[in-house]
Amino acid sequence: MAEQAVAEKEEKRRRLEEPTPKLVLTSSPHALGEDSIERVMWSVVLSLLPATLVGLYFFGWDAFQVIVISIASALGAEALYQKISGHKNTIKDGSAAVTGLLLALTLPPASPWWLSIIGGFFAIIIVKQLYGGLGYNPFNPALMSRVFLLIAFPLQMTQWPVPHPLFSGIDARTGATPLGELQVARLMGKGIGKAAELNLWDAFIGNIGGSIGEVSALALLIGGAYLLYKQYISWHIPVSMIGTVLVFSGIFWMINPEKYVNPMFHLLTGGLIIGAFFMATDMVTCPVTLKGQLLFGFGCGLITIIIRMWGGYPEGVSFAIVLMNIATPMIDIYLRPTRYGARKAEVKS
Amino acid sequence: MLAAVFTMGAMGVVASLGLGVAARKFAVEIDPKIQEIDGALPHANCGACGYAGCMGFATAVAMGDAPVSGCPPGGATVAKKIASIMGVAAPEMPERMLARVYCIGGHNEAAEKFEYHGVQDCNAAVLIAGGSKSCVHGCLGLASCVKACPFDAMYMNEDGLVVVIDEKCTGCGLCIPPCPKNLIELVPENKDVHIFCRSLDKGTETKKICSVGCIACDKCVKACPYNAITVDSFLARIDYNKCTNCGLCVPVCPTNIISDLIPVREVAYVHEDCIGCLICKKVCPVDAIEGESKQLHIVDPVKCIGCTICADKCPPKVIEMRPQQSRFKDELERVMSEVA
Amino acid sequence: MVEILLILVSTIFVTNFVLARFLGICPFLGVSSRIETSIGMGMAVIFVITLAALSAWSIEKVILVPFDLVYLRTIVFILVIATLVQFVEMVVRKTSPALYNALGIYLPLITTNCAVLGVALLVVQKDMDFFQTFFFGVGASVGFTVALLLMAGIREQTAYAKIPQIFQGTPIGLITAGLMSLAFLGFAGLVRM
Amino acid sequence: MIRLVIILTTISLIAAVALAKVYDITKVRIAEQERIKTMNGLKAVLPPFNNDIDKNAKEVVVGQDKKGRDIKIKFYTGKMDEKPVGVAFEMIAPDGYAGDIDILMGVSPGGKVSGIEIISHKETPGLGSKISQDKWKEKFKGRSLEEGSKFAVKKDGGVIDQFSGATISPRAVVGAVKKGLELYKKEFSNGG
Amino acid sequence: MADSETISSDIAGVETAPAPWLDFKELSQDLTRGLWQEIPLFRLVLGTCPTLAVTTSATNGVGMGIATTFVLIASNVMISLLRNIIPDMVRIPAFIVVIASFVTVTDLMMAAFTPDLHHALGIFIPLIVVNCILLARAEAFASKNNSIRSAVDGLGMGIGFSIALILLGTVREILGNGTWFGIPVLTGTMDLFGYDYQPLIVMVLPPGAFIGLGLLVAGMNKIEANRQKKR
Amino acid sequence: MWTIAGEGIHPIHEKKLTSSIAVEDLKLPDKVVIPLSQHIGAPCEPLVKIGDHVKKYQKIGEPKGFVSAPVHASISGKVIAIGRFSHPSGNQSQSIVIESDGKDEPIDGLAEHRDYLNLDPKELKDIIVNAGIVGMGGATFPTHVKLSPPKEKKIDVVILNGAECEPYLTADDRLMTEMPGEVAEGMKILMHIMGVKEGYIGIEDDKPGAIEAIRKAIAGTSIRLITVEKKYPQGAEKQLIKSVLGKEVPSGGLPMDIGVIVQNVGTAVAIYNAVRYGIPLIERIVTVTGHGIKRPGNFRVRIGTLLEHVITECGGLVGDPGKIIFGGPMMGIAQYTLHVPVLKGTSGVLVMPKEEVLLEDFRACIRCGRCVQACPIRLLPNMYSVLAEAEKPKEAEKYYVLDCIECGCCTYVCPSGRPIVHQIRYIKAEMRKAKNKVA
Ligand SMILES: Cc1cc2nc3c(=O)[nH]c(=O)nc-3n(C[C@H](O)[C@H](O)[C@H](O)COP(=O)(O)O)c2cc1C
Ligand SMILES: Cc1cc2nc3c(=O)[nH]c(=O)nc-3n(C[C@H](O)[C@H](O)[C@H](O)COP(=O)(O)O)c2cc1C
Ligand SMILES: Cc1cc2nc3c(=O)[nH]c(=O)nc-3n(C[C@H](O)[C@H](O)[C@H](O)COP(=O)(O)O)c2cc1C
Ligand SMILES: Cc1cc2nc3c(=O)[nH]c(=O)nc-3n(C[C@H](O)[C@H](O)[C@H](O)CO)c2cc1C
Ligand code: SF4
Ligand code: SF4
Ligand code: SF4
Ligand code: SF4
Ligand code: FES
Repeated sequence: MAEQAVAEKEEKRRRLEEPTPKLVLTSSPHALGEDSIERVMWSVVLSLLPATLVGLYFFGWDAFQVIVISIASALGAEALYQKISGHKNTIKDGSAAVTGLLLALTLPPASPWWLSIIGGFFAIIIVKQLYGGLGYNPFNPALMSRVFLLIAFPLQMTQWPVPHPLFSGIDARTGATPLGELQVARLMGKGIGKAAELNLWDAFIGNIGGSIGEVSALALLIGGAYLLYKQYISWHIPVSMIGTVLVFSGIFWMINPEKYVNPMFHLLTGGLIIGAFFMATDMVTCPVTLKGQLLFGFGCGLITIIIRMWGGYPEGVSFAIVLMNIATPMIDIYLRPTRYGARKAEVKS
Repeated sequence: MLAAVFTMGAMGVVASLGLGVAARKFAVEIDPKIQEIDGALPHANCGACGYAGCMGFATAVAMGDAPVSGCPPGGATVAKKIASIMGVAAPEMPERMLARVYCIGGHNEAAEKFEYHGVQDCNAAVLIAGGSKSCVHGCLGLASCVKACPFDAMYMNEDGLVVVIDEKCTGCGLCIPPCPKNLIELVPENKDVHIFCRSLDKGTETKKICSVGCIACDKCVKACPYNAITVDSFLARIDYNKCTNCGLCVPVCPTNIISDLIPVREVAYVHEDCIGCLICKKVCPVDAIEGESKQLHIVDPVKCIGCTICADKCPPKVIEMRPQQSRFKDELERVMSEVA
Repeated sequence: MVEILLILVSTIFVTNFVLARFLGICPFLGVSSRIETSIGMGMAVIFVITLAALSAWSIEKVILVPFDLVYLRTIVFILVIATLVQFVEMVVRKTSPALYNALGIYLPLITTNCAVLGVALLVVQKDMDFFQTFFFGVGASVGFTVALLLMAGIREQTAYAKIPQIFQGTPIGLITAGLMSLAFLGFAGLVRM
Repeated sequence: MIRLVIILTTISLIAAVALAKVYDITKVRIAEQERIKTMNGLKAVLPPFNNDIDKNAKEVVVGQDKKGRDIKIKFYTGKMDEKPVGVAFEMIAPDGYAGDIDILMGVSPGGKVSGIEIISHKETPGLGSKISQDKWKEKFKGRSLEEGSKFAVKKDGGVIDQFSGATISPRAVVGAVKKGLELYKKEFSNGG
Repeated sequence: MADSETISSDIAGVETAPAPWLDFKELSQDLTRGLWQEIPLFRLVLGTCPTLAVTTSATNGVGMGIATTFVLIASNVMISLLRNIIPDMVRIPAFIVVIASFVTVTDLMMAAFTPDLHHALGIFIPLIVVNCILLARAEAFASKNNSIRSAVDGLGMGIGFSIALILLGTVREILGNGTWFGIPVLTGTMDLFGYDYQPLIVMVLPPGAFIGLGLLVAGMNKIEANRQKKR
Repeated sequence: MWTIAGEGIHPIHEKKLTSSIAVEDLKLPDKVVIPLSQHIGAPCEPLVKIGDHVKKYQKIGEPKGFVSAPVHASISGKVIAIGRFSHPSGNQSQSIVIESDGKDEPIDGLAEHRDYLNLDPKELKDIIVNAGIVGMGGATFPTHVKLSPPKEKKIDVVILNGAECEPYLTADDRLMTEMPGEVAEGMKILMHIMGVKEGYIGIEDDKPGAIEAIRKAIAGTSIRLITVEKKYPQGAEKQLIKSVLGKEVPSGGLPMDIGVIVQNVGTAVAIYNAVRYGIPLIERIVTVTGHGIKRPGNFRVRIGTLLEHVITECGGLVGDPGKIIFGGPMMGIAQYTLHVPVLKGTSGVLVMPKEEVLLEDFRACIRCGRCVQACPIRLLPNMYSVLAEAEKPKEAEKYYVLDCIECGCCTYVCPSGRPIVHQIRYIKAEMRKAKNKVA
């Protein structure tokens, strides 16, 4: 008994005299990956740089103004909201910057400054923060805001300057986007009109009319490839979305090339590529499972092509994506991965 | 005009006949009392009644399955209302109960044994080496109970301790199950003396890790005139059935963990018809009573700690507990009457 | 065939009853917090609206127009609908208790759902034929159900979101509906009618 | 049970009688309102007239729709002191941006447009919807088929303004008006 | 707790003691209940469809508000007069017949005297029948109270509903059209920046209706929260 | 490539710190604290009293019940205390403290068996029970229990788990490299006990040394070597079975439901030692590693050696320690005191310096789905995380939270830094609580 007392005393003396340094305790795992929201978001900004630069090259000062104001207003809206509501300021995490940049890239190059400001505020405050901020918004802020602007200010949202390479001395003239021309021809019952004359190479490098960031397929593919390489997006959505558009437009084109344009036209004009790589892939608003993402991409592609071929708008990418955003929770609920061991258990019981 | 009258007449006949038949054939009795009772309930949907939501309780009462006084948050007022709806006599309400949290070792009193990071919830924290509080029995301060309280009757203070707001607490007991350390109990509202510790560690052990832990010194046991305190597994506990709120144990506790929640105690006052039996003088633990045999005894209000022992023991029951404020008025009265 | 498709696409997507025509908003906001209940409500609505549209159409053609009683439309239709709903409730209860358990609680809600009367009034206003009426009724109610289900999905997800206090409940529901209807505008022009 | 039936039926009957009365009272006024509306439109597209224009309107079958039903157009002839001042009729432009555009147009005896009114349209608010602006409709006054290619939107080399970002709607209106003039020519080749 | 108590017993509108025929305090309560405590739409979220559909302009809001108020008062009075005659089983159909009659009267009257408004409100006039407020008031109030109180209740609720309609109509018309009751109010506001006012066309479209009402209800919640805090 | 079912992850590797360091014996401690509970199941009853003198290998704790295993003295000396002492699980546990007499004197009469493969399986199992052998892969499930499946479950495959997928740890690697023969013999005993013909050893392809050694040792036997992809959690029982056999253990079931038993390679060696030489389990190989320790390495450590002694013998700490972990960084348990003993299941001691311990607050789930893709059970960790945060643990049951093996992949990949595993544990604890309340 005495010895036990001694041993316990000894133990306690040691505990008191040489207390171990205060250690940190958490649940396992104790090793964590390196990726953070910041890294992901700023990488997206980086990956959009080529498209941004091409936009600046073709649309010059106007585009610059739109981009700067959009980003500033998105960041400003986020900061302002968080200041008023007393939440922690999160503009450093880069998600508002991505929203602002993507919004700018989907706007017409010559849109007035107030359009960018209204767009930034709508995206951040109504579509994102009212739902609780990053991660909780059911809809893609940049795209929802673009749709909002398109419907609120159809005039300003449908003025397309002809691309005029920087330092080329050519002045900005108003023109039309290839998809816009296609729609006019369609509505006037003239089949595909001049759309067949589109120079695919121009469309590939970005020498066509359109929103600041959507014109250059090349630049967008470079950025998309970077995101795929970094695994910030997976191939499922871009592939299924673009694939669906190509397949459907291909079928109709083969049936009647007089009435329907060829799939390459659909691929290289409008916002399909930027949408498929940068917007449908917005993780917050797309399904979390890969199966779900395939379905999501398919839906986006299908709606896009339906609107382009028969709808009231020349371009359907933004509507398609926000429409599929609506369905995302349902997809998540009904398309779950088959968990390990589930199938056999079901067979047995 | 005729066509209109005819059409509408036919519609009326068809509709009323159809519905009349339907209503008669498929009548479902819905007790209107349910609605009424439901209306009288506080609608916290807390579940303290043991039913699924207030509506469930209302149905049960109407069916006679639940007592009219079954809603703890509603208390006596609601019970009375329900009783009148049900046409029964207002019930005897059980004593009002309040939640008491038995730990006062906050950040300043009890050290942390490690730096905890993770989910900020007591039940999550307790999974990591039992929580970072050095005392394994102590409050983790992550407010699981606070979150569970549907009446906002609790909050965490800066010291990381739970405070119950007596006015708001309804005694629903919903804060009890979430506490991983079992620190919360419902205690009758009129019990005011509590030992705020639940440490089962040996006294010496406790002393090292917490400055406000029970060290099982037995002093309170000795001080209690009603044998209401016992020490078991190195912890003193009060038997509330025996405790009279006398408060004698409060000052003797060396670690100051016995609290007296009465803000200002009443003091004893001996009425004129005192028979001078000397008993009160004998029982007073602080010798606050003066008096000779067969003569009027006088309480020294300054010394009196309001323990009520004398009042209890006085054979003719002539000792009254009076609020302190009126003390001087009484003195004055007495002086005046003497002068007169 | 094409006409059926056009009616369906138009009523479900282009002029969705809830999101573009503003009919049936109360149950849309009220019953959309859980997917399960939305499904029940949707089924009940599909059933009742289709039936109501057909009965309204018949009454219009057989009684109101021949006897020049068009001004009694509102009162007659609503009486028919109210009776119909109760009658359906009765029949369902009698024939299929299981179905009754699934749909029963939603039936009374439908009487005061303006989508039902709305469909009835629209089919006669637009002078549809029987065939069109049927598909219009089906399309309108399926459109309602689709909107309701999608809304329920979003609501189940945003139930865990940190929505600012003053926006919780109805306000965020309305804003979500607004954003949904914004998205649905993408279908505009798909069917030119 | 009987009580039920009687009461509900009575209420229905009272309602029926009351409504029938109200309907009778308002019937005339409602019809009058309809007429005023039509007249307002006619006044806007025709030169001043003083005949009972809607009494002797002439209905002409101009074709059949898909289901084989007749498409009728009502021609209203306005007369000033018994002298014809113009004919008004409705045209539908099927190729609007978002659907049909209903136009009421007036033609003076010389085959010149005396005015147009947009009765209903579905064009985009802020874009195509500008076709309802008075300033724009003014431009149609005096246009005739004789002008040839000048009677077109500016983009197609004509004189009618289009709006930036919206050429389709004006084009549709111009097209319909032109068709209307042809129709007028066919029906009233003798000058009215 | 105290709050919910008063509200719940108010909803029921139960008469406890035989009340005097005219009690002005009670009447003023009946009136104000609809104006704030239970302002339909904002508090109860009933009658949303007409609200959203017709409030493209403030004028429409006024029109719809008056029409609904009229029907509310008239049917409330009628139902409270009939309350003791109507058997329970046909209560709902009987109420509906009464309500529908008044709605039809309104419909015909508007067609005759305010044709433009009638055209603008369109199908939503007959739909007043199913406006949940009407049946709710008939059930909860008129069928249990005398006709004067029912009239006042109908007036209060009607005004409350109208206020909401006009508010929403105002917001939507000003933002979406730059006018208020048809009068331009925002022209020139952006001249400073070299632009004319650009009407926010979505506001008169369905999305604007939903979002506008959502923001209004949130604003209402905010006001209420501040009031609660002060107390 | 043999690989697991779900995506899994490629976490930091960090095995180079110790992978080429041969196992050495740790200096004997002055004192050992031997907890009576070192396994899943009921704790033991002490067989000795304070003041008793005990010898190495002497049984000092007797199991109570079937799912339990005895404990043995790991040094010779005097019992100086029996009481509650800190246990690596974070709680206090009944333990026997032995003060060394410095002689390390074994008991006599250890039963040796040269011809062990001819022994009756029943007899072999008794030897295993008495040697106190429990699973050494971490779960410390009493081995004899695993080897006694109910009759209706016919076992036809034994798999030895040499995957060692945890970052940092190299104990199994060294064990296989240095004593492949023992591993193979242990496997033969296992197969003999279970009466099976199919035997596999699964090793991750980042251990060429071990693969080579084992290949040689099993040449000519019916044991097959399977090289599996280096991917975490390749070593988790269910994942290894999927990699090796392509079969999945039914959800909620055990490997034996599909006729499989998985044992750690260390367990096999312990079995061999017990059967061949009669040596009970009193020591094991521990990888002491991390950037916070002066002299990382693999050590043969006596059970009950205090952490403090281990650290001192490894040259002490470098700088301020941030976390000290028993086990690997993915599944291990962080310790708050140095007065905890090494147990039968302690495969590693990892010391992370303060700088390596990130302590940022976690943020909202951005629904990136990485956790979903990483989860080897293909669950929906994001849902658990969100439900835990919303305090709705009950709803997680619908999403099969109980299937989670707490491997940590989801937490590792989450860019929002969400403590998903912790939240899952919280959910499971709440569910247990609710169940107990009902019961
Ligand atoms: C949202 C949207 C709405 C439009 N609405 C109309 C419209 O109402 N009327 C119209 O003529 N063009 C409308 N357009 C534009 C046509 O698609 C087409 O681009 C335009 O008529 C060509 O005219 P422009 O040659 O003047 O650019 C709209 C375009 C968009 C994107
Ligand atoms: C309660 C319980 C009972 C078990 N029963 C058996 C058994 O009968 N047979 C068996 O082979 N394994 C059994 N196991 C062991 C498991 O299959 C598994 O090997 C053990 O949990 C350790 O696995 P791990 O290290 O992957 O976590 C049991 C485990 C537990 C927790
Ligand atoms: C995520 C996870 C990773 C594991 N990694 C290993 C491992 O690398 N090596 C190993 O032997 N056991 C590992 N285990 C334990 C095994 O699942 C299994 O319990 C063990 O191989 C059974 O052998 P034993 O009973 O001999 O310990 C791991 C378990 C889990 C849940
Ligand atoms: C691959 C990727 C794509 C993104 N796309 C969008 C986008 O289209 N629109 C947007 O507002 N934010 C986008 N974000 C940023 C972020 O997810 C967005 O701000 C959140 O939706 C706001 O909660 C994207 C982020 C990533 C990583
Ligand atoms: S403190 Fe506890 S007992 Fe009191 S109201 Fe809150 S939950 Fe109920
Ligand atoms: S639940 Fe228990 S441990 Fe947690 S704060 Fe409340 S009293 Fe303290
Ligand atoms: S810890 Fe559980 S949920 Fe997370 S990845 Fe591992 S098995 Fe999946
Ligand atoms: S990894 Fe993290 S942020 Fe991504 S879905 Fe999972 S929990 Fe959410
Ligand atoms: S007003 Fe309630 S559903 Fe339309």
